[in-house]
Amino acid sequence: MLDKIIEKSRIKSPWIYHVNAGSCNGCDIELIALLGPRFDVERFGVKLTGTPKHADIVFVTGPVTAQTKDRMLRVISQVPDPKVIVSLGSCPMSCNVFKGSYSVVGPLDKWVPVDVSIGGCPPKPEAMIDGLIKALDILKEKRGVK
Amino acid sequence: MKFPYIKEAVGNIFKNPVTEKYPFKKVELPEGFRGKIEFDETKCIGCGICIKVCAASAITKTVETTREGRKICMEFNMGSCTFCSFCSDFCPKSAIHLSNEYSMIKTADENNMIVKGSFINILPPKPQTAAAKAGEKKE
Amino acid sequence: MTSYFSNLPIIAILTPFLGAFLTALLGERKKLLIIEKCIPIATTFTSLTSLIFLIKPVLINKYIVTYWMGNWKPESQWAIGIGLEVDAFSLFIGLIIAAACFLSAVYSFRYMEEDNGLDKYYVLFQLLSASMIGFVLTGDVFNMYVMLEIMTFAAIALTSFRNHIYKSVEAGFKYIVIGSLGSSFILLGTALLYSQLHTLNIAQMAALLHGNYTPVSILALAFMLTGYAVKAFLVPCHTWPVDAHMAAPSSISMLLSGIMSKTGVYALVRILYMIYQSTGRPEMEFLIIFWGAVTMLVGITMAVVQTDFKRLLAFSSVSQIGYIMAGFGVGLSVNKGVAVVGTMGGLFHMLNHAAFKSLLFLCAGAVLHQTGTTDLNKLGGLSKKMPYTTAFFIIGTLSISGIPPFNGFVSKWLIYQATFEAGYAPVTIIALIASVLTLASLVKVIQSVFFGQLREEHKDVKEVPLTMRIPMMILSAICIFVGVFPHIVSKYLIEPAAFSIYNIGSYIDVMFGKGYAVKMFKETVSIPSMNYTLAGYWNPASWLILFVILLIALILFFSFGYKTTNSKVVDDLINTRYETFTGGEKESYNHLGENDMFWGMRQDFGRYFKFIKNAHSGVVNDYVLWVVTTCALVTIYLFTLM
Amino acid sequence: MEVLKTLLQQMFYVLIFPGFLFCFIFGLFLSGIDRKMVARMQRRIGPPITQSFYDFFKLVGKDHIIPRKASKKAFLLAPVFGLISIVIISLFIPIFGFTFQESTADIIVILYLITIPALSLVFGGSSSGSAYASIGISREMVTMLSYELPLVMILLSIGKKAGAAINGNVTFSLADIGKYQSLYGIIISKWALIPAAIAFLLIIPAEVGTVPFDAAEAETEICEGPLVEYSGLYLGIYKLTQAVKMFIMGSLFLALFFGGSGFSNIFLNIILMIIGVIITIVISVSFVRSILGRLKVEQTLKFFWTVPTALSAISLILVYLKY
Repeated sequence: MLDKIIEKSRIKSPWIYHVNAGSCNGCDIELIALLGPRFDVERFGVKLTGTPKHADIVFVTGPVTAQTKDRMLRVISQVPDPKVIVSLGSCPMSCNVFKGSYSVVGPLDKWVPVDVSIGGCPPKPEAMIDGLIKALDILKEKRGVK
Repeated sequence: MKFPYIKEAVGNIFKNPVTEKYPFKKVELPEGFRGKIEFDETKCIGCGICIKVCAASAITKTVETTREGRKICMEFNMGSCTFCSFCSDFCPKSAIHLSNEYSMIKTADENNMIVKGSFINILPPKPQTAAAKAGEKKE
Repeated sequence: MTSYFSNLPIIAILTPFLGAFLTALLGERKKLLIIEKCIPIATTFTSLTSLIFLIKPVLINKYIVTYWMGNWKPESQWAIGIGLEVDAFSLFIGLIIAAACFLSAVYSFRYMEEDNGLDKYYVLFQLLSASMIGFVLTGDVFNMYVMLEIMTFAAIALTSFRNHIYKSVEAGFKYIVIGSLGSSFILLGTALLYSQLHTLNIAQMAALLHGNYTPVSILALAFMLTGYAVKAFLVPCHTWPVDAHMAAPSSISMLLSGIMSKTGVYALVRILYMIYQSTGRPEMEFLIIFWGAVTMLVGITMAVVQTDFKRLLAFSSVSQIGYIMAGFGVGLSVNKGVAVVGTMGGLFHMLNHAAFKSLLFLCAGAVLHQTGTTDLNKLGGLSKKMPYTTAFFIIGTLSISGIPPFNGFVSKWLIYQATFEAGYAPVTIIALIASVLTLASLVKVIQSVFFGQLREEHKDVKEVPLTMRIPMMILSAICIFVGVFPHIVSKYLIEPAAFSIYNIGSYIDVMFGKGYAVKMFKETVSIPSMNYTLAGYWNPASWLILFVILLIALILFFSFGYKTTNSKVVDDLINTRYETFTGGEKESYNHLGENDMFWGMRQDFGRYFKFIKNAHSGVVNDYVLWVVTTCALVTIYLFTLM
Repeated sequence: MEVLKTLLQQMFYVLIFPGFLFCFIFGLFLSGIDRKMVARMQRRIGPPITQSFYDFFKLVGKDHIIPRKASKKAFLLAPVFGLISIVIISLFIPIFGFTFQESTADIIVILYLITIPALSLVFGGSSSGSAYASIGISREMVTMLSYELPLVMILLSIGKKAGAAINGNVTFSLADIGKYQSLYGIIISKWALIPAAIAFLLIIPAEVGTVPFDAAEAETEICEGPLVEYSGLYLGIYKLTQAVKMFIMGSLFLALFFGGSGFSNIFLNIILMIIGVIITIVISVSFVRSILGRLKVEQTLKFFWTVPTALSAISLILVYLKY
């Protein structure tokens, strides 16, 4: 019975941690816009946390630059299981216009298993909400069914 | 010690919230919204201007020569597109149009990031040289 | 009262003196060192047991044990010889002293093993413990002065025992200057009293001095007050103990700050309550409460900004003495109900302060013994290597800041209630703020010494050997026991002691035969009723039961309730999952030094802290100037108001 | 038999009614209402009321990482101590004249038991060994220092006011204060103590640690301060302690200022207390949280040692002059 409650509550209260791997802050502002009155994602129980140790869903933005790569990897490794990694915008997917630059070390998939990627540059808040909902389904499978 | 927003805060309790209940109520987008690319393959002539002009080099063109002509396949990778709509502006045949489709989600199982379109490009027959034409007339 | 237990006090005093003589005889031979170490333990143990045997007659049956040196009985109700007089109050302090000396002897068995010249250490140690017990048990003012001198000089020699360190020699010098200044004030006061009353016996003095205060005796009171203020670390003359405790070996600084301050307070109480019978005088009450409050505030505000472990503890013990003095100040008030609560608070806090302050100093000694330094900036993360010391230190911190299940709570609360009911609300508020500041300063110590990051040079630090851990264990057990069962302690220890403080009549009669006091006082001395309508002890026992029930319930619920799946993931060193979160950066050495803890508060009260810091200039003549000004101020105050 | 009955009753009090279960449910329920009200004041929909339950059970389900640098035992025991002492306070607070833990002086016991959760936060943070946590600790200590002064003055003034009428001297027991209020009308009606009530309302957010005064757990600056290394079950316990603290401060405010004997029936009293606590918390915590930004630590200290201290000093002096 407790397991069922925990499963249900895991989807009802996803806490977000936002990692900026060198992004142009376009996606970051849109992500914060989600928490505003217009797109209020707190109704899904979402909360922005200060440390990776409290997080369930990690939002990564920006093409992974050489400087941020190992820091991002260290931070993502510190997120307790079950965790879902969501990439925002096209930069993490394919380093967008920064392809081939000396300081960009390739899309996020090269370093971290990305569960959900949300397209758009920057993705529309509604697209982010869709991505979030899909991430919640993945979060459910990540721990529950196994 | 000035306390802003006291009146607004108290007033807001009795007003209904402004949140748009997105997943349950669709959002209407402004016209001219640069969303996902729609590629009309009939109009496209495979000139490749869009590839040259795309900053993020998100467009790739693959050509295979088949029996009835050259099959040109244009591929738009929405994952690396910056939605600047240069391609649709420069396209001479206006074959590329950025639609209102904003929700592009790629997960392990479904991936609607790639927009493909291919057409067969039948080359006009080469003008035979005068002799070949003459020969053909003789038969 | 000449049955078997009347010569127990003299045994308690003399055995350590004999032990001191014996260890001096043995000298510094290597193979005799083990014997020299056991002698102090044996002698302090015998004096402790002899005092314990005194508990039944004195504390329970309320006798007052007297012993005339050389059997010189008083001639026609006039004291000639030197009399020992042990009533409940002096036995109460004596027990604390004897127990602490015994624990310190056990502690220094292994603590002093690196030092050489240990026979001198043990001689001085036994002199110190014997003179302290002697000071508390005598009934003769000059004998008190003699014991005081032995105690002071033994303590001075022990402070600068490690004379290869400059700061201990400098602390010894500072102590000798101000200590002897204080003793000379006391001697002056005693001489004036003697010239006035032609007797040195406290009981006789109390009888003769009743009511007729001549200017000479008021001047004597002023000198005695200042002299004993130096001995009891009251504020203007509190500067020498801070350096002395920092420099002395920890087993001695435990005695210095935990116990020697009590002897000063004992003397002050004896003089004010017994000899001068100034209970019920509002101006005397105001002086003592004001002095206590100032000591509280200055002591703790200096402690918060310290960077040395033992110096911080010394300053915080100065502020705790302020609590005790405030308690006894209220004890002098006219309204008897409140006075009793004040005395009880002061007494209880004396017991508690001796317990947790000695515990804290022993932990400091353990840290010093293992790491060699007590500078807060150079220590860190010792809790992994020294778990026991950390646990004991946390118990000490919680009890000193008065957190409920521990012993500090009961006595501090008595003092709050007493000061508030006596009409001194600002003092209650200062007391509470001081206790929160004490907590803040000790949390700072815990953070920079025990938790935080372990330094490389302390990698091989081990836990303290067992003989050092036993005294700490006993002291923390006392802290917890007294905290959880205050009724028992109060009924058997505190109430008899408080009763005997007010019981001047029988104190005198026992020495000079029945009816002497009545003849001198013209009316029987009223003793306030002890069943104070205190705001009632909250019975912590039920609190403890609840605590245990809930703790078990929680542990059961969470351990069986849900098994977290992969807590078995092995923590290999390269796995960054188990590093602390520092924004993704590699874990560089980031130990928050102790001075960054309260920089915010230091900014706010910048002027106050600057003034206080350079007031403690460290120059001996400044301190001497302060002591003399206090004496002047007290004399002026007494003459205007008495 | 008698001992068994009292033991069972004690167990019931501890584990069920004012004890663990009631605090657990009502605390989380209260923090859900608080988040909803803050959202509504910012004109957004806000989370469902049961959001805090979901948060707690999700945290129970997550696995907890114990950092390599942390000293394990203190790290794991600190939150449990905080929760236990905060639940035990709830026994001491009478609900409209009905007291559970019969003890004659519980104001000072409460005053000290309230410091234990803040202390457990400090020990937890310092044992986690992270730099953010140590900065969080020093801020937590300064905040604790700042609100202790006015809190004491308020309790002293109420104790004096109630004590003067009940037993001629100051009283430190909430039961006497309740009796006083049932005889002479609720304390809030005595104009001498209205400044003290306002000062108490200002203290509640600092005690609970919500936005205007939560420099110790600032998510943005020092990543949740002492809680930075906690995850999973132990973070859940800390969040639960914070929620229960909100309930405790609300019911303490009620017991101190709106005491007296409410209705005869105990259940009506409980409902009245629940409504009262909700209103107090909405006014003092949610409302202030939705309009104010976070203060720096020195500003908190400066604020608390000027405005609430002055207010409580006024009421202390007025009570002293027998108003």
